[in-house]
Formats: sequence, C-alpha cells, structure tokens
Amino acid sequence: MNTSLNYAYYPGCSSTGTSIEYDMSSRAVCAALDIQLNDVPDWSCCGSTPAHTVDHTLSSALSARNLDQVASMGLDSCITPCPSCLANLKTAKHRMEDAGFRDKVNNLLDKPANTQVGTKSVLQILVEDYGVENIKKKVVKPLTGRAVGAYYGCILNRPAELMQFDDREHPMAMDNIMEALGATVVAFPLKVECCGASFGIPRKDLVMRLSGKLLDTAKGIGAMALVTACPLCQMNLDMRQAQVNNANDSHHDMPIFYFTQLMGLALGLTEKELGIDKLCVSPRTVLDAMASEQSVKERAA
Amino acid sequence: MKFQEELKKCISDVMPELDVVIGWCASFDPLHATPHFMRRKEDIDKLEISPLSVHNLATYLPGLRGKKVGIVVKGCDSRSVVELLQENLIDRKDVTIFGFPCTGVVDQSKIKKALGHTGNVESCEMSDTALVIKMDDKTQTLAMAEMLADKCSSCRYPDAVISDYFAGEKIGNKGEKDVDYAAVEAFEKLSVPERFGYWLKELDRCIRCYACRNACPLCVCRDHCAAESRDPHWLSQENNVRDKLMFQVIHAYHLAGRCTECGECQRACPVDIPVLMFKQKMNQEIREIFQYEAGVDPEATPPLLSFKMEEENITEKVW
Amino acid sequence: MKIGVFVCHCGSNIEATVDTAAVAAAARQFPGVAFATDTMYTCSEPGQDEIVAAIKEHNLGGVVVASCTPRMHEQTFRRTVERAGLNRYLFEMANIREHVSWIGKDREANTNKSIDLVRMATEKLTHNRPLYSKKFDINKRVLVIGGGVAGIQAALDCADGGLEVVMVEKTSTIGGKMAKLDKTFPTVDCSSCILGPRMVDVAQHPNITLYAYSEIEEINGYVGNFEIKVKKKATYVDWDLCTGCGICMEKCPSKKATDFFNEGIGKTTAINIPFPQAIPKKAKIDPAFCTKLTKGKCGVCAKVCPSGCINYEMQDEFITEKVGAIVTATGFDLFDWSVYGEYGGGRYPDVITGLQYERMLSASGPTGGHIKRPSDGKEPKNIVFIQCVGSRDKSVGRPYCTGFCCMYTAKQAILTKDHLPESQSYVFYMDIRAIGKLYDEFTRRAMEEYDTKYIRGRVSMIYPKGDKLLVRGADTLMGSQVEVDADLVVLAVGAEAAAGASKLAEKLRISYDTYGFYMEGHPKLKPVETNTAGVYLAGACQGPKDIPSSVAQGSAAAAKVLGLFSKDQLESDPQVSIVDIKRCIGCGKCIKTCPYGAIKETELRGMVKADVIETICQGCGICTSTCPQGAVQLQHFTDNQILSEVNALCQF
Amino acid sequence: MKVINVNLSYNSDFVTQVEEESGQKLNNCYQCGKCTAGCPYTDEYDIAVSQIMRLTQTGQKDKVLNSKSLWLCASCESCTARCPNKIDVARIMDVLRHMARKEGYIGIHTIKTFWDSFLGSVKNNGRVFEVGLLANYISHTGRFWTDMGLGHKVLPKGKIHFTPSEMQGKKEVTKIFIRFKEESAKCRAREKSREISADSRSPQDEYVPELRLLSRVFKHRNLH
Amino acid sequence: MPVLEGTELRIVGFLCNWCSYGGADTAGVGRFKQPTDLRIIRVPCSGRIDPLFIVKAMMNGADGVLVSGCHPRDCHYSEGNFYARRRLEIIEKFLPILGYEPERFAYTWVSASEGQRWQEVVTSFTDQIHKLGPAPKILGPQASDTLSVMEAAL
Repeated sequence: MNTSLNYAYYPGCSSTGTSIEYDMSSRAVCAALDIQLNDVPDWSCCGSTPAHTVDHTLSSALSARNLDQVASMGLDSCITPCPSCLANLKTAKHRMEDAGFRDKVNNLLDKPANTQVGTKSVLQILVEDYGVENIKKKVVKPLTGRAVGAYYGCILNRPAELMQFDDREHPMAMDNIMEALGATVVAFPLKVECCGASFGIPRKDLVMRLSGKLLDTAKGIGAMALVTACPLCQMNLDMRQAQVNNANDSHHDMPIFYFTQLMGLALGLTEKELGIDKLCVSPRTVLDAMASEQSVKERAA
Repeated sequence: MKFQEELKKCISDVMPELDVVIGWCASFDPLHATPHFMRRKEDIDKLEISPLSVHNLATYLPGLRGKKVGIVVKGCDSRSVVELLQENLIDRKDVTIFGFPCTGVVDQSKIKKALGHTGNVESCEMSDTALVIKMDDKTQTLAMAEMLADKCSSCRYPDAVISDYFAGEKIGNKGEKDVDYAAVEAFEKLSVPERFGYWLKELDRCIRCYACRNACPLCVCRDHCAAESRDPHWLSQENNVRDKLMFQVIHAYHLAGRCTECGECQRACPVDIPVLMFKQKMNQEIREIFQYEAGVDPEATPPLLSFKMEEENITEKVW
Repeated sequence: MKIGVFVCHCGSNIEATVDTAAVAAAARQFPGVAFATDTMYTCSEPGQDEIVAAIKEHNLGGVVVASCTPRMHEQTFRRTVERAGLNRYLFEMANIREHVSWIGKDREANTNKSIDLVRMATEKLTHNRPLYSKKFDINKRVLVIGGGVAGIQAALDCADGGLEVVMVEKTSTIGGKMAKLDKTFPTVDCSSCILGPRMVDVAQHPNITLYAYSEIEEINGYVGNFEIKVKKKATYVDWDLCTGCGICMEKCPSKKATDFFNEGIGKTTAINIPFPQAIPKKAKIDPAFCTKLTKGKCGVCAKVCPSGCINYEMQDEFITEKVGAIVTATGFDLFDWSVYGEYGGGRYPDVITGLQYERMLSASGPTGGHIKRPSDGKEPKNIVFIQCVGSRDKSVGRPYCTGFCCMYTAKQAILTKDHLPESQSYVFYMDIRAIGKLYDEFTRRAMEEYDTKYIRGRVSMIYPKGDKLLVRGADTLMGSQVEVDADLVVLAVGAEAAAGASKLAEKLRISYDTYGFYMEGHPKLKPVETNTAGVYLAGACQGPKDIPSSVAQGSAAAAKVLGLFSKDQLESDPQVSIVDIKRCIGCGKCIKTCPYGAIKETELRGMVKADVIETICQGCGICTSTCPQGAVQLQHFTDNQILSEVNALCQF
Repeated sequence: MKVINVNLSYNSDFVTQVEEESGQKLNNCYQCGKCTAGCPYTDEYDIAVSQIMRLTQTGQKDKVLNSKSLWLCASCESCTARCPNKIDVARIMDVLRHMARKEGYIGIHTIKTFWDSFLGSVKNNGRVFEVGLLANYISHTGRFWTDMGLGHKVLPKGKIHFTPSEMQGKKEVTKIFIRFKEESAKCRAREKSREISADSRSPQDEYVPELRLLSRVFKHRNLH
Repeated sequence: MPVLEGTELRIVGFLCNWCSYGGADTAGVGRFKQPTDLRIIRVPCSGRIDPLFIVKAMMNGADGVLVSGCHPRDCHYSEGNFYARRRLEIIEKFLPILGYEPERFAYTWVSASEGQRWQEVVTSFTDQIHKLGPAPKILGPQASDTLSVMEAAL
C-alpha cells in the first residue's frame, strides 16, 4: 500500500456550515489512515450550481482562483469531499483547455489561470489510491448488524467523460467500502437519482417529492440507514426528512450518514470527532444495534 | 607488428587448400598500402599489416565466389563478411578468415592535411603512438591518435567477430553498446534549409565516378546498379546535383539494416564528400526502432525483411 | 505509342465541376497523344463504340479514359480496347469523378487536377506492356462457412447445381439463429417447420459434407484452388457411432451446464444434444461442466451409452479440404447489452433479450412454450418491449439500424397475446422500420388487432419496485415522461458482427467495415462478391439481415459460384511479378518477404536465381520494393511505371 | 392553437449562438426522448427537456427562453449521461438559461433570486455565508423563511454561524464579479450593435448587495 | 501547369488499391469535400511502395507525400502493410537529414469503408503542408542554381 498519501484539501463552503460533520469526519478518517491533508490556503467558493447557471466563464473563474491557490502550494492536484465543488473544479480545468474559453476566464482574473491542477473526490482517493482492501485491514469495530444503502447523488460520477470515476449508472465505491467495514449492504436502485439539489429553499416542494421518493425506495428495500457522499443530498435527506414526512405524510426515521462517519466508527474513532451528534435524524437505534451485534460477536469469540 | 609473423605462419599452413589469400602489402610509397593477393608461399613474405591497411578486403569476396578464398580482416572488415554470409552471397565453407587485433588505421586525408601534401614521402616509421615521416629531407612526427580514422577512435569491434584463425592477443569487442552518433546529431542541429544547402554544396563536387559504390563491400548489384540502369530508370546520366544526391539516398536505403559503417564509401571518395553520414543516420534509426545492428550475427534476419504485428517502437500518427 | 484520351462527362457528374473539353485539349499537347476528346457517357454503348472507332481510325496503341474510379469500370474498358484488337493492359484510367468532381466545386482547380491525372495516366501508359493471362485448372468444390439459413440455402443450391459442397459449422448443430426462433414474421409460421426440412436436406444430400462443431483453422491458395484446414473440435463422442438416442442426456448427473442453444434460459446437461431437431443429431460433451473431464470422476454416459461411442480421450482433429470457391455465411451475434447500466446491466433477472424470449415462446424451449418470469416463474401480465437496444445509438458505438428488431418485436407482441390473452404489451420505439412485403400491415395488426400499446420514446431507466420492474420512459408524442409497472421486460437487442468475424476475414483476406461486417465488392453492383476472387458473402455477415434477404443472398452467392465453375479453367491475372534473370544476384530477399511463398530458388549455370510461380503470385509487389537492383518487377506496376507517374506529377 | 410557419419562425442566429456557446450540435438530436424519460424534474417542467431540444433545433427562441423549465433544471446530468447521441443536454440547458438571463426572461423569480443571493454572498464574502444568504433571499422574495421550522433543529448543532467565515482574498473574488459584469456589459453592447438579441428587455440584474439582517434572523429564532 | 500557383501545393498520394483507394472512392461517392492539392497514385498494396518513390517525389519538387494502406491485420495481401510500416517509418525519420521537414511525409491506414476518415486525413494533411509552405526545391543542375536563390530568400 502507498504509505505516503498527501493531498491538497479543498473543504468547500458547506463544510463551514451545514455539512460541518462531513468535513470533520473526512479529516478524522484521513488522519486515522495516515493520509495527510493540507488545506488549500485562503480558498474561496467554487461558485457551485448558481454560478454555472448564470455563466460558464464566471463559474470557471471562481473555480480557477482556487486551482491557482492549489498550484501556489506547489501541488498539481487536490481533493474535496463535496461533489458540487468537485464538478465545478473539474469542469473549469476541462473547459480551460480550450484557449478561447481560457482567455475569457483570464479576463476575469488577477493573474492567468492555472490549467494543470486536477481534482478528485475524497471518496475516489480512498478507493483508488488507498484501496478498499487496505481500509478493511484497518477496521477495528466492524459495522455489523444493520443494513445500509449507499446513495451517491447525481453528479459524483456524471458525466462519465468528465468525472472519470466509477460506473455512471451503478457506482459501487461506497458499497464496497461499507462492505469492507463489515456492514450489510442492500443494493439501492436509485443510486444516481436527483434528491432535489439546491432547490430546498426556492422550491421546497421539489425536494419533498424527490427526496421522499428516495426515502420510500430505501425503506422499500429494507435499508435502515443511507450513506451519502454529498452535502446537499445529506441535507435534503436528513435535515429535511421531517419536512418530507409532513409533506408526503410518511413516517421515515432513517439516519443519513456521511460515509466517512461510518468509516470513522469502524476505524474506532469517537462519535464526537465524527460529528455524529450533528445529524438531525438520530442514528442512535442503528448505532446501538451495531454495537450490541458487535458485543455479541465478541462474546461468541 | 608482433602478431604479423604468427599470422604469416598460419596462412602458409593453410595456403595449400586455398586458391588465394587476400591481405595487404606495401604500395607505391611508404605512406600507402594496397590489397595483396597471395597465391604462392613467397607472396606471404610481402604481407604487411599496419595502420596503413585501410582497405576493406571483404569487397572482393562476392567476385571470387566459387573459389577457395582466405581473407585477412580487421574487426570492421569481419562484419562485412558476416553480412555477405547472411545474404548468402558467399559460402562459409569456401572462405577462411584470418583475424588479428586491430589498433586502428589512418585517415590519409588527415595526414595530407597535416603535411600539406604527401607528394614524395621517403620513409614512414610507425609506432603505437606516432608516425615519423621523412619527406622533402625533413622529418615530421604526427601523433597516431590524431591521424586515426574517425571510425577507429570510436571502434567497438577491434577484433574480428568471426574468424577461423586469430593471430595475437584479442583486445576485446565492446559490442553493441554506447554507439557514438555525435556527428549526425551535431549536423541535425542545423536548420532545415541549412541542411538542404549543405548537401547540394557537397554533392555538387560529385563526379559520378561511383568509387563509393565500388568500394562498398555490400554493393552487390555490380553490373546492375540502379544508378546506371534504364529499367528500372531511377536516375538520368546527366551531370545534375539532384541525381547525385538521389543516388546517395538510394545507396543509403539499400544499405538500411546491412551497412556496418566500415567507411569505405567515404574513404574512396576522391572529392571527400562525407557520404558516410547518410548510412550512419540510417543505422541510428534501425538501432533505435528495431534494436538491430548489422554484421554481428550471420543467422539474423535484418529488420526490413521481417515485421511484428505490434511494433513497440513505432507510434503512428493520429488524425 | 499513339495514345487516345477520352474524357467523360458522366452526364453532369463530372462536367458540372470539371471542364472536360479543356482537359481533352490539354491532353492533346501531351507527348504521344494522337487523339483526345470528351464524351457524354464513355461507358455507354455509343461511348465504347467511339473508343473502338478511334483506335481503328487513328491506329492507337493505347487508350486513357478519364472518368470514374477504375474499381468501377476498368474491366469494362479493358474489354472495349480488346474488342478493337488492343491488348487489354494497354489501357489506363484517370479517376476524375470520385477523386475530383465529387469532392470539390472549384471548377478551375478540378480541371487543373484532372489534367494532372490524365498526364499521369498517359505517362504510365507509355510504359505499359501487353500482358497475357494463363489458363489454369480449378477444383469445382465449394466451401460454405456457417450453417445458418443463409449457409444452408447456398449449400443446397450449389449441391443441387451438381457441385460438391463442404459445410463447416462452429456449433454442434446447423440451423443458426433461425432455429432458435419460435415463429417468423410477417406470416407467423413456425420457424422450425420451415427450416427443419432444409436442415434434413443438408444432412442427406449426397453432394454435401458437413463438419459440425468445427472451425476454419487456415486458408491457403487462391480462386479455383483453395486449401482449407478444418479443425474438428473434440466432442468426446464418436459421431460415427452416436445414434442421438439421448439416453446419455437423461442419465448425465451434472445438469448445470450453460444452455447455449436456449440463450441461457434454463440449464442443460454436460453431455447434450442442443435440441430435438438438431442436425447432426449427435451428442457432445461440454468439458467445462463434465465431472469426468474436470475431476476424473463419473463416466455415467460411457456406461449407459448403448453404442459405446463416448471417448473421454478425444482430441481436436485437423482435416484438409481442397475447394475452388468459398461462401462465407457466418451470420451475426447479439450486441452485449449489459453496457446499459440504466437497464440494469444484467442485474435484473426479469429483463431479458428478444432471443431469450423466443426460446421461452418456443414449444421446444426450456419452458415448453410457457411465458414465465425467470425470477419467480410467475406469468407476467404487463410486458414491456424496448426497441433499439444497441441500435441507432452512437454512445455505445452502434449508430446503425439493425433493421429487423421492429418486426420481431411486433411478432413477439402478437405471440404474447396468443399465449397470455390477459396480458398487456407495451412497445417503446423510436421509428417503426417495416419496409418489406406485408411488413407494415403486420405491425399495424399488432396495434389494431392485438392492442399492443406503442409508445414513441426511449426508456431511460428500469429499476425494481417490489416484485415489479418500474420502466421509466418518454412518450414524445404526448411530450411527457411515462412509467410502466412491468412484470417482464424484453429488450430488442441489436445485431453486431459475429464474434471472431474479423479473424476469419484475415484468413480469407477479405476486408470488413468498422463494425466487423464483411465488405461486399461493390455496394450496389457486387452485393455478394468480395475483393478476393472466389470468396462470396451470404447473409448477415455482410450486415444485419432478416430471413428473406439472407436466403436471397444465399442463393445469389450460390449462383455466383455456379457461374464461376461453369468454366473448366480460369484465367490467371497476369499482373504478377517476373524476375529479370540477368539482374538477379540470388540474395533471396524476395523469397524471404513473399507472403505466399510464390518465389522459389532456381539455378542458372551454377548461380542461384529467384523464380516466380505465376499461379501462386497474387501481385502484391512486396518483392519488387524489396529487391535492391530491381530484378523482380511486378508487371503493370513496375518501378518504371510508378516512376513515370511520379515524374509526371513532380516535374521539378 | 397557433400555426407555426417553419421557415419564418426559424431564428438562425439563436440556433448558432446556442451551438457556439454549448459546443453541441443541435441536429444530432433525433428526438428519442431519453432525456425527458430520465429527467427527475419533468413533473415541474412547463416544457419537457426533449421538447426544449426540439424547439431550440427549430429556432423557436421566444418559446424556449420563456420556459420555466430552464430554471428548474438542477444540472443532475441524467440527460447528458444517457443521450444516445452524446449531446451534453444539461450544458445546453445551462446556455439557454444564460441567454434567458441576459435577455431578461425570468422564468421563476424565486429561483433566480436565490441564485443571485447566493452569488451575492460569495461576491461579498468570498465564500457562501448561509445565514446572510437566507436573510438576503427573504428580503428580496418577501417570503418569510420557509425553513423556519428547521431553525430549532439546526441551530443547536452549531452548524449555523451568524458571521461569515473570514478570508483574506475576498477582494479578489469580488473583483471577479465586477469584471464579469463589465465584460458582459461590453458583450451586450456588441450584440446590440449586431442586433443579435431581438429585444433586450431589462438589463441584467445586478447581484443585490447583501444586508446584514442578523437581528431579523435572531427574531425568527426567538419565535421558537 | 503543375499546380494552381499560390493556391495549391504539390501533394502526392500513394494509395493501396484495396483499402485506401477504395476509401477515397467512398469519400467521393459520399461527396465528402476535400482540398484539391492531392494527386493519387494507385498501387496494389502499401507493401509495393518503395520508400525511394517518396524521396524521388520530394526531390522532383513535391511539397508533401501521403501514403495510405489497409489497417494492420487487414491487408488484402495479409502482410504488405506490415513491411510497409517498417520501411515508411525509416524513411520518415531519414528525410530530415536531407533537409526536408519530417511533417512533409505521413503514412496512415484507411479502409475502404472509411470515407469520412479519408476526408479527415486529406484535409488535415493538406493543412499541415500548407502550414509548412513550399518545400525546398532543387532549381537546376548546379548547386549554385539553387543556393543563390536560397540565399537571396534568407
């Protein structure tokens, strides 16, 4: 296994707020696996969805500034937990390969944009660079006992030509990790369906319908919890779960973890450092079930 | 040369079975040697091996096919013999090869340059380090190292690679490693028009005497050289630089994967055109693309007469 | 040599963008040109007569025609000059249509280019020499590769025409894809009822030798005299003894073998006969599943076999056959649809291919003709058919239309209603391709009489919902997204070139297109010929085809073979290499590089020389570009001929 | 129902512009509907994405740019990922939205305002300041924060900060926005002169400067 | 009149009869527009092409030479293009020492069905040659005939 994994790390805005626990757990897990993360100095917003809905040059310019920051660290690639940031940073690099477009972007920047810096997701480097087998070796508290489903969201691996990661219709990265952690993984059919994304505020009704459908499906296949890799997905499914229940009068009580949180637990980290307490839907029952199952196993052993 | 007597001995031993043995002997002046065809024992005494033994005697072999021939070879000459065997233009059973440890031969043009002219040389004493030449009743000493032919200073095969008798201590062949293409690389630094102009200038001197071809041990077409044929009609017989240059390219391409860089073509050129460079360039490519060197293995198949379905070192243009 | 030049207008095809009169005028100035003119249609009868007349009148020694590609009319015009008493090789063509008038509209540039091409042709012509072909005997046997319906048709037609036929079939029975079908469109008659008898004819025809479970190992030789190496794969059953009684199948304990004939619907035994009407009706062992062959235990079949024909030591066997012509009928394979992740990529058992569905519908199939969901064996109610899976889809590298899916889907919808009156079929389609006699009427019936719901749009995803599959597609006519709760989904999977098609093509020395389908000699005029003399195409190996067209091609190919064999001798192409014996120094470089071993060493006054065997030489000219002294020359493409073209184009 | 004259209503400039800015060839679309089939938002669309493609192909500019669908697309890439003709449909939707903005078509006010507020927040802070963004959004939609109910869920978890996270480079970011505005102004001028945009209604709205409405937010908080 | 002065350059193509010549025909039948500079010499197989033809063409004043044959493994004569590939590669690498840009020569594979590909090949190769401009030409029997002009030009 590669002993000296070392990356520039771009947290993204939501890590300072609504997805703070994703950031915490990502850092904690990487630390536990001796993966060194170096924060991108004075990073700014990638522009997210709103920017590219307004204009592609603006969007790429906002991303380009951060790619420059990475370059200033003397590195040629960085990683981020957030798929939306990932998409923007990758798209910027890709589009700026076209000279005409690059010039337009440079018009908006202080100094000409760097076009060499590539971006990967935390998930991608965990499965590709670190390796599921090696993760397995590090497990101290297997996640036995409860069935989890993996939900990837729409842009983690799409469009395939750009993202270059996992299967575009049936990604398996998180499923494989969860399996390695000892969890029972139920095949989630709507892995790449949209959750309603950034419409939570302007068009809540959309999120209610789409996220509702996801939760129904998850329940339908007997998942007790979902793992996600996306702040927006997690927010829509977790923070808004109560709203969803009201809107569709359903009665979901399904914990929505960041995959890094469950990884952390399996690697023996504390709930505190993984920000488990920051989840809106309480994961207590599920976690306790896992704990008890473990103890059963231990006694049996 | 200390091994000379030893060599004479074994030649005379085998002479009875041979029709002729080819070597070198003194020529019109002390500064030149000339090919020496030995048929009788007494001829052997005239055999002289020295830094003046420049000629690649392999050139004579195809013409003597069918006869029992003995041949004295320098390391470089022996590689031409290997090529002739590979192309079954001579029969191994009819050829007896005498090798010796070659310490290099001189480049007459360098000596001429050093002395101004070589009109009436009275004597020439040679040691490993120097040539002492008496001429116009004054004595001049030239450093041997500086007078050696270029091919010798970077020689990788001082000992015959194939021989039936070897006289003297082998020096040791370096083999196919670290070949020196400095000359070619230097030339390629020139701009495109500069290169083009250079060859026009050089070839302009060419008098179409074809000494380069006649000296080449691997120009085996003899009377049917493309240069003077009407079918195929590659070249006109006019005195124009285009055809002169074209001939050099034909020569180089026909030698691709065969040339051992013995340098006879360039040595033979009466107007000193650096025609060897074409062959060196060709060999450089052959070596880089096919890791092949001619004149080493009589059993090998040269690269242009074979192929691989997947060529590791050929990357084709993508459109 | 006095040369005549004829510049063709080809109606307006050339004249529209090339000033043919100007080309002719320029040609008159070329050395050797005694006569030049432009003509309306040079290939027409008056056009050809004009050439003949000019040759006589100006006693021309050679002719240049500037018109279309030589691949089109070189033969035509060679015959023309021959009629006028010239040798057919004292003729050259300049391609000023495909290579000039059709690829650019700049009249000046085109005219100028045409003049160059004509100059080139005349220059070459002055170096042409009369060539005379030799006659050689031919072996009037024909090899048919592939025992599908196209191959069967070709074989029977040839055999009935009195030719000896060798048929080589890769699987252990002939019948191909058609044998797997339940019914055929648009008549809905039973596939095996119409194919069965033809298969039996093949088995019984005195002129046909059948090698089933065999493959082509090697092909040598040339038209009239091919030598074929056939590999008979080990069946572990002595077919001379096997009676096809089937006891071994009843008793074989390993019943988990892949059932290739039934497209993986259900399993079969390690020793098996693919289906009751198989031809030949002989058993073979699938070594991957036979415990005797894998673990050395069992041997039941050997014990029960009444004729004692089981032989576990059997090895592959090689047989050489000599034939004069080859018909390739290797058919097609189904596109691997598992690349469609959105359709489950093969993870959902109740999403199956059309061919699997056929086996389900067939009374001789694994379900005995009952439609059952592979997952739970239940009868489906809602059945969704999805068209264009692996057809008309650039994103999976299959931009072409397979052509017969629309029809078999309609047929399957109709059959579904017959089998399950209560069921409802839905068809997601883009366009309905129903060209052909009674075809459109047939698809209409599916809608009008059988109430099949046709929905115009592609399907974007299929996912399980409870014990059903949710099919989400579009109805572009309604302009909305639609969903169907399906019990069974049948994919109209498109056709692709048969596995290994390209490998066989290399052995046959025929070319194939980007997708592996074999190239016909000419898209319009040589539909079953190839560019290799004596090799013909039949059926879907040339491109997706339905049964009628495959059969038609089978007969067409047979007609070509019978035509070829109507002569007792063929004329060899004189465009072969010859050795100038005095130039040759016997270095043997040509012998080393000849792909056909067509050059041998001879002796001339004690000197080694090269010698070309004319009938074996195929005229590639590798030897010519290999020989340093130009001693071996490919006639009609000699160094001097090509050099004259180069000089004509590049005059300093 | 309106009869459309196919040649007169065909706006070729519009088609060319879409093709240039998206780098996609509209004629590659053969209307199989797979994009519509996979689009999670079709329910809310006034015009299905495949029909947007068709209308764009046929140069029906006004109808397309007026569509609400443009604003409801969440760029989930389902259409792009599954298009049999490898058309980047999502990108075309983006481009159409850009044009709609430039030319003052505003399909859905709330969504546009939300995005503007978001960018306003980025413009001022270099990063998104969630609370500020919300406050801003509320003040411009006049809608009382629809997610007030979440307040008591989220606040105690320390996920919400009432001051933007500080960064030095925020000026650089602000400059990006300013330059962008200048550039697009120039561009609009050029287009006007070329008379490409048929009718350029209201000029592009500026990103509303963010108001520090912390107090108001606290009020909401006290409500619970 | 060899080429249209100014607008065209002299480009010679050597195409094998079975694949590339057919491919060029297919392009024609499909009316795929192409630059007019290229003149095609038809040979049975790329294996027939003596690399010296290419040098001959250059020295006779060609500005570019394009060779095209069947795709490897798809040669009508099964091996011709394999030999061709080696020989053409050698000559391509050799041209520069004579004073010709290597880009003036290219070889590729186009099958009879690849009309589109042929169009791309011709178009991009022609552009490539036009970017390089005319090749150095030998203007007379004596070197001086050429050199004087060259120096004047430089």
